[in-house]
Amino acid sequence: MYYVFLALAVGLVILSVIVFFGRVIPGPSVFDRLTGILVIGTNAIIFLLLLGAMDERLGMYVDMSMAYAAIGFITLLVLGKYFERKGDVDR
Amino acid sequence: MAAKTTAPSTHSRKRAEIVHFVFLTSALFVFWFILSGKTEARYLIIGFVTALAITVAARPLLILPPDQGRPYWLSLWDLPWPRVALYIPWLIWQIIVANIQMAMIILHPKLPVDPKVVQFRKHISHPVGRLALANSITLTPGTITLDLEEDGYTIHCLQGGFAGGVVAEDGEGVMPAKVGAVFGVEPVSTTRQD
Amino acid sequence: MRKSFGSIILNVAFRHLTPFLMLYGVYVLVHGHYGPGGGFQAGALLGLAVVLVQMVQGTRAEWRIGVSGGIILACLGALIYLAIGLAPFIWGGNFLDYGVLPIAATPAEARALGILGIETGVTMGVMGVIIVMFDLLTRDNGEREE
Amino acid sequence: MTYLAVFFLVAGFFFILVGTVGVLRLPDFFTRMHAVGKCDTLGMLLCLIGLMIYEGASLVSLKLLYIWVFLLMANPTATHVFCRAALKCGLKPWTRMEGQG
Repeated sequence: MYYVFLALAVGLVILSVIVFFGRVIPGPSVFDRLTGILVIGTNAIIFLLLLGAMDERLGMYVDMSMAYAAIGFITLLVLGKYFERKGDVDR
Repeated sequence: MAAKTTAPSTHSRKRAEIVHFVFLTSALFVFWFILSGKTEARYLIIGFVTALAITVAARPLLILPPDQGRPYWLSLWDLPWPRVALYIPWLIWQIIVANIQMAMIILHPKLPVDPKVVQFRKHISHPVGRLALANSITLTPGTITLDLEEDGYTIHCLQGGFAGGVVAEDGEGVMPAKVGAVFGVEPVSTTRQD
Repeated sequence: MRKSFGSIILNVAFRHLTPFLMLYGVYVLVHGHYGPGGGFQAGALLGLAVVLVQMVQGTRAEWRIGVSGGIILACLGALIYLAIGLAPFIWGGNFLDYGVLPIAATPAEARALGILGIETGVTMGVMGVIIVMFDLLTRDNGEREE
Repeated sequence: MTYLAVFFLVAGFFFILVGTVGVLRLPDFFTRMHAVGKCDTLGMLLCLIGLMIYEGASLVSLKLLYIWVFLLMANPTATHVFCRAALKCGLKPWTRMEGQG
């Protein structure tokens, strides 16, 4: 039962990311698109962890998701700084 | 800006430095052990050396800029831990309440949002206290910290009613009062940041 | 990366996150052959930790490496990689054939140490390149390296 | 125990989906950040608790706890940094005008 649920959950994460492109593609300002990185990043962490739970090798996937969380956070900050300096929001 | 707390003497600063050094090294070493999970001597030695090296390298990071008074250690060691431990469950409860409210607004067919920007002032001497207050505001009902200059917080509220959580008509809101009670009372060895 | 960035919130948060990020980078480097990662990921993590410090603090950064320092670091990494890769020739081995190196009792041990050395070179290379890239990317308009 | 883990995971996914729907429906960047900053964070945290319960007491659970603390600190910080950058960029917060739906 747990595995069926995990598979369902992985499907839900993928669905959530796909639905989110409804905001990333039209997003009026560049910051709306950058929220996509934030949300898809967090979803990717959950996705990796669920795959690990299905694979019975959570230990390895936890390492990956930790690296992903750290790199995603810093990349987001760098992008935020870049666009703050540029000052044009309609790209 | 002068420090609110009494400036510690050279002796107590030396002591604070040693305490901080030991604390950060052991915290990093415990983190290494959690990550690695290996008890072989080689990995433990590599972990210890790395923790020591990073503590030495990160030493300047954890001193607040000395241009306003003397340098102080910005260490997690300083936190009033018992009160923080009592604060965290309350915060988690607030986060859950906030999310249920968010879910109700978002799933409401009419989307009843009425955004509004409010400002308030609150002095907290401990920098970690400011971080905690700003992040708590972001995580709890209908409010996001937009900006933080000196003591002035700029808050974006999803609905006008949510502003009551942070700014009240008379005095201060629930959240700043709570965080202020956790961090503000005890004189901690930190000064204001630029 | 002259002007500092972010408010007090970021300035406080990054001070506590950076040491743990660095330690995680070293962990990924050392345990590269047990789990995912290795030199490249470790280099990315360490480099981004330095980038974070430079970005938040601006000119007054404690760990200011900058463009020239990053390039030196990257070249040093490539040098280490080449040196360890070519060292087996002296003892009659092949390129990257660390088993013949007289640095440990058994060839397997020597191989593990050699891989660690190679990975360190890769880490330094990636770290330097990432620092250079982000330093140039977040530079203010018309700013030049002095 | 499995049921408890599944309960937490279901709650987490509910909030993640609510956050996604909110980002699609809300009118401007700042209100969308409300959905992102709150719902996504809580969804992640609940999912991680579910996985921790499933994993039981082990080093992996401690690593998950580390991610938990990291996200609790990093996610609101990232939200704040974004909002501040957008504000500095000149993005005006949307307000409900007279006569608009």
